[in-house]
Amino acid sequence: MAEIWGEPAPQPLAGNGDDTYYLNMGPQHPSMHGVLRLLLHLRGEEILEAEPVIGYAHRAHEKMAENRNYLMFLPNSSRVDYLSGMIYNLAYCQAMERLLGIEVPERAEHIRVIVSELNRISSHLLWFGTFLLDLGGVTPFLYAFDDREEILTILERVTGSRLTYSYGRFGGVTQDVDALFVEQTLAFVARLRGRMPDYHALVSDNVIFRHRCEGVGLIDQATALRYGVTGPCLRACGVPYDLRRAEPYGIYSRFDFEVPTQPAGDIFARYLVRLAEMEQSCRIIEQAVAALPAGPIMPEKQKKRFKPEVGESYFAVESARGHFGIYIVSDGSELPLRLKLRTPSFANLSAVAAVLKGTMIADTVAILGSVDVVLPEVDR
Amino acid sequence: MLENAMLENVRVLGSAAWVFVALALIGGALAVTLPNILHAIFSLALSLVGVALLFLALGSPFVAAMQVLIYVGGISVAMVFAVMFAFALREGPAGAARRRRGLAGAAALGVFAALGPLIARASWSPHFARNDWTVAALGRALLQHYNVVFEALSVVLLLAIVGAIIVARREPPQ
Amino acid sequence: MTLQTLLLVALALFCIGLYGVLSRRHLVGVLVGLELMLNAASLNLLAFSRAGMGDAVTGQVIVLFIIGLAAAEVALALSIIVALYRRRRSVDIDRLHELRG
Amino acid sequence: MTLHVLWPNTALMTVLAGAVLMAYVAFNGMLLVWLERKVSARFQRRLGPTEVGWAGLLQSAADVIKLLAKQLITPRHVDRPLYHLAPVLVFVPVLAGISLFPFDRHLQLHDFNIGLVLLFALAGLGFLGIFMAGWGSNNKYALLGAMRAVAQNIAYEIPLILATLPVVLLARTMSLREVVEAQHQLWFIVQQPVAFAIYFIAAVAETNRAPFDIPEAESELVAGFHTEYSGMRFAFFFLAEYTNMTIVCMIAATLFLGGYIGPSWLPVPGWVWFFGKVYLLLLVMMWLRWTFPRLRFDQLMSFAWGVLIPLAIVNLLLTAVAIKVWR
Amino acid sequence: MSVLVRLLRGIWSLMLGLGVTLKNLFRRPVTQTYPHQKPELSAAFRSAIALVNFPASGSHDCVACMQCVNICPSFCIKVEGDKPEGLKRKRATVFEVDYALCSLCGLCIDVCPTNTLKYSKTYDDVGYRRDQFVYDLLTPFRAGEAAWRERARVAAVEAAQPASAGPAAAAGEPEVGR
Repeated sequence: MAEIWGEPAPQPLAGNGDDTYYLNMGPQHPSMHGVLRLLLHLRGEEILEAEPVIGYAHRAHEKMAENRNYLMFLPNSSRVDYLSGMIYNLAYCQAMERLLGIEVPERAEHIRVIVSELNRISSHLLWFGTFLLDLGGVTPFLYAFDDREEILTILERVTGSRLTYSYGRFGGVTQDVDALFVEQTLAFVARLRGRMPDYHALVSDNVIFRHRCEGVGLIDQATALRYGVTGPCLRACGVPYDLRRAEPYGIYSRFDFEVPTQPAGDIFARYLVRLAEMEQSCRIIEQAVAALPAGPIMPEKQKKRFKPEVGESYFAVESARGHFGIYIVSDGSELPLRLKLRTPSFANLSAVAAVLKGTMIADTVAILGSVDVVLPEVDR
Repeated sequence: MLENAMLENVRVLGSAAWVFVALALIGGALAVTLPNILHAIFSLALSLVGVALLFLALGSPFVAAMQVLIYVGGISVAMVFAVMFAFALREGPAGAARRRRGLAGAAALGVFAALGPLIARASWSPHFARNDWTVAALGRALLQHYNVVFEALSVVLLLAIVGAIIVARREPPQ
Repeated sequence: MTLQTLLLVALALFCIGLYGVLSRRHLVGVLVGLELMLNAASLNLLAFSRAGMGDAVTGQVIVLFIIGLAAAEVALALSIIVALYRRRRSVDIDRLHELRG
Repeated sequence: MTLHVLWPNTALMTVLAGAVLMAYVAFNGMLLVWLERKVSARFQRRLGPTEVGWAGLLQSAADVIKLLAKQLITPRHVDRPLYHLAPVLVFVPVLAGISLFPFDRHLQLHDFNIGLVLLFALAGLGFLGIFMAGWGSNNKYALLGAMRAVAQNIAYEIPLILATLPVVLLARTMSLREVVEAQHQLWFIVQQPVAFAIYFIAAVAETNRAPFDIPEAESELVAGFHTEYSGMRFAFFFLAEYTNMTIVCMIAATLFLGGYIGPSWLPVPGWVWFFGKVYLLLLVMMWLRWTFPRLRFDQLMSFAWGVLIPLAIVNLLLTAVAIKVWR
Repeated sequence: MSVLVRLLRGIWSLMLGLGVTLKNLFRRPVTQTYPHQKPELSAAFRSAIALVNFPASGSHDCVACMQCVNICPSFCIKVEGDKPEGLKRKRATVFEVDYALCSLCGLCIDVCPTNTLKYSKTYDDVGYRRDQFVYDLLTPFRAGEAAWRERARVAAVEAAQPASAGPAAAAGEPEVGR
């Protein structure tokens, strides 16, 4: 600490001559969501300044893409954000389909929507649990994981994997779904709806929880827009921006769903938005399941090698955390010239750093948890 | 009194009390000599516990409990609390204080040398084993006989709290 | 242990406290010494009370008053020390002396 | 002429009683750890320990063996005397505290006429140990944890004591046994439900249990003041914590729930009633812990000063007036 | 008064929470006691890749085309092959997977021209060293390799003679499709 800040400190606890001191929170800390390091300048418990230090989970995904052919980047895509790996995986496929001009069969499109929304719910459930864990509530965490387990089981049956699904392929998906999948999915939707009253009684209405959340970690609309905050965090500031509605991709324009927003911009607003989003995802799933057509899951003619024309493509999807964009530049070879990922957590985390000032250590943990950053996604 | 010489040898405490005496004195000695001020405060607490045990042995468990509750649990904790957040912990260079230490030691020894023989030589007229107090008696004394003092003390405490808050409050940044 | 020994013990404690008050440069150190002296006084009072000098309750009552007053004294002293430290960046008696005026 | 010493009569008795108490404290700690795991698991629809012994009953014993076998690590940067002393200093007052209770009508080491005050005085001693641990560890999380612990304990000790005073007024004694004896007709919880509620909440806070587990909030301060401790030293803190829980529940059982008194027509010994009540209260504490999220530090403080203490004072005044009117 | 109402409301909300946990206290635990209770694997379960044993030919059908080696994002597959005498296609002599590196993306299975790669179903492999996870996929086929080669040679010779049956006998129709 001392050497970083250029101050000799023979007694590490003696402070800085005044009654302030620095606390190095992370990269190894129970609530830093991976390996974030927060450099906190504190007076007592009050934060005078907070500086996030990132990069501890940097895996050079973008550089790896430049050294592999287009197909070989597929497994990477679901590892950028391992909590909504399906959405990221399919986003990459869709970006490539746009670049290559491949048509996706109807059935595959519907399957993609269903698994994406399931993945979104599982990501939100995990967030719900870990956020409560940050606030010191352990039991909701396990209830949420119990529900999430159902999703993982459903997805495992179809994709063979529980977290990092390499389920998408350029033009479709690898495995077809069956009647049991449909049955299980609908059963899960019903189960989740049945669990919601419990969650509300245990968490949303809890007076302690409310006190920890309401009016804390305020990100106002202007700040959010300036930092490029997206996803539930932006919608919690009253901006109804959801890529599924704003720039519909895939077949999302066919579904009837709402974009939940909250005006307050505090932790509780973000919490409510995510809970409402789970319900909306359930609605989308029901509609997609009802409209699931028969047919192939991959195009008739499958190519083995992909060589896009010289050009570029940008494709953005609404991930569980916000606006996830993939920008691909092709020089006509089998390898992308450049592949850039626009990850929502990075922008969201930047905004967090701006609002941490003046809060307390306990709030820091709550705010960070409420924003739902996935550090490997920030570092990429 | 006639039997002075005899009475002086009457024991007020059992020999087990020497342990408490040792605790009080060693703790005290450490409290004034340890260079680290936090160590000094913890030694003070040790000494206070020793004194409290002496109180207990002297047949005043209520006072002993209060000593532990307020002195050890309150005052020394407050000292530690203040030191932890605000102060440069170690004292200045040791050499600078040597002369002062010498003088202080001389003064303390002088006082002891002056008063010790007096105590040793003075004749007391103790008549012992009066164990006729209860907590109720103590409370009655506090609230009836010493009522004014008691109330004054509570006012002093209140003023001390208010004063402490005013003095120690951080000036709002301008 | 006789009353006399107990009084000597209290005197020893008092002198230790006195030494602390005089030798310490750290303001809190001075406070520590003061507390020791107060305790020596309390010990004396209880010893006398025990020995039947005055009634059994008075000595205890006065010790209770001492404890209460010590609490007030320490609270004020500490707050003053904190304030001094904030202003002067020091708790060294000598330096505070030099800085006077 | 020796003045009577307030300990058990002979040295042998003292040693024996101490050994029995030590054994009870250790056994109780192990039992509570097992219970906590099992209960939390069932609240969360898990199984908890199942492997060692029947229903995992020996799991705690296995853990003790593990902790005993662990290397005692002393980090290089710690303040050694404080670091080593702290676990003992936290543990001793707790051990002394548990020796004061009347477990049954004739099962008490010594009935002090100010037993209640002694209990609170001993609780005050524990702060210093926590402070020593926090400072001695030379770790900012530990220091923050110690700060929080002491501030919280001082703040909640006030409502804790204020909530016990109405009982003292009603029973007209501070001796724990006489308080129990005063409850033969009616447990004081019936007369003093508000005091009991305040006492229990403050007691949960005193023992640093969720939702008041701010000093060791693992998501904020890693482990608070015992972050740097491992092995048997950590076990001492752990044991002290669980024994502390037991003590506050014992106080609650003694003051409000009639201690060893149960329905007289049942042929059940008093100590069974006593421990039954204590462990029931402990279960409630576990239930609270596994249901609620944690408060924030300033909210915790304002809850103590803004809600509990005024409520306790009003309750005390009303009780005093009521006693004056009816007696 | 509003303070009191808020206090009571807060207490009531806490009671509701306690009710939820109490309800769950009496419900059946959902834990799978893993070593005693083995998980049911789905048909799609992905573990380390393995070679399909085609019943028709009694062996795998890796032709050492190197497509899986080239597509593997983790570069964890090592294949070598030779050309058995009398046969047109190559035949794998080395097929190793470093499972510690594998990301289970399934691209190798996608590209395999003879569909001789599949996922295995072992989920509980453990080891103390990384090199313990370098799997030799040819191990189960070593014993039958000489016999297979002999059969294939005979079949090829027969195929060369116009009167005999088709060449399919040697290769065998893959029957483990995906």
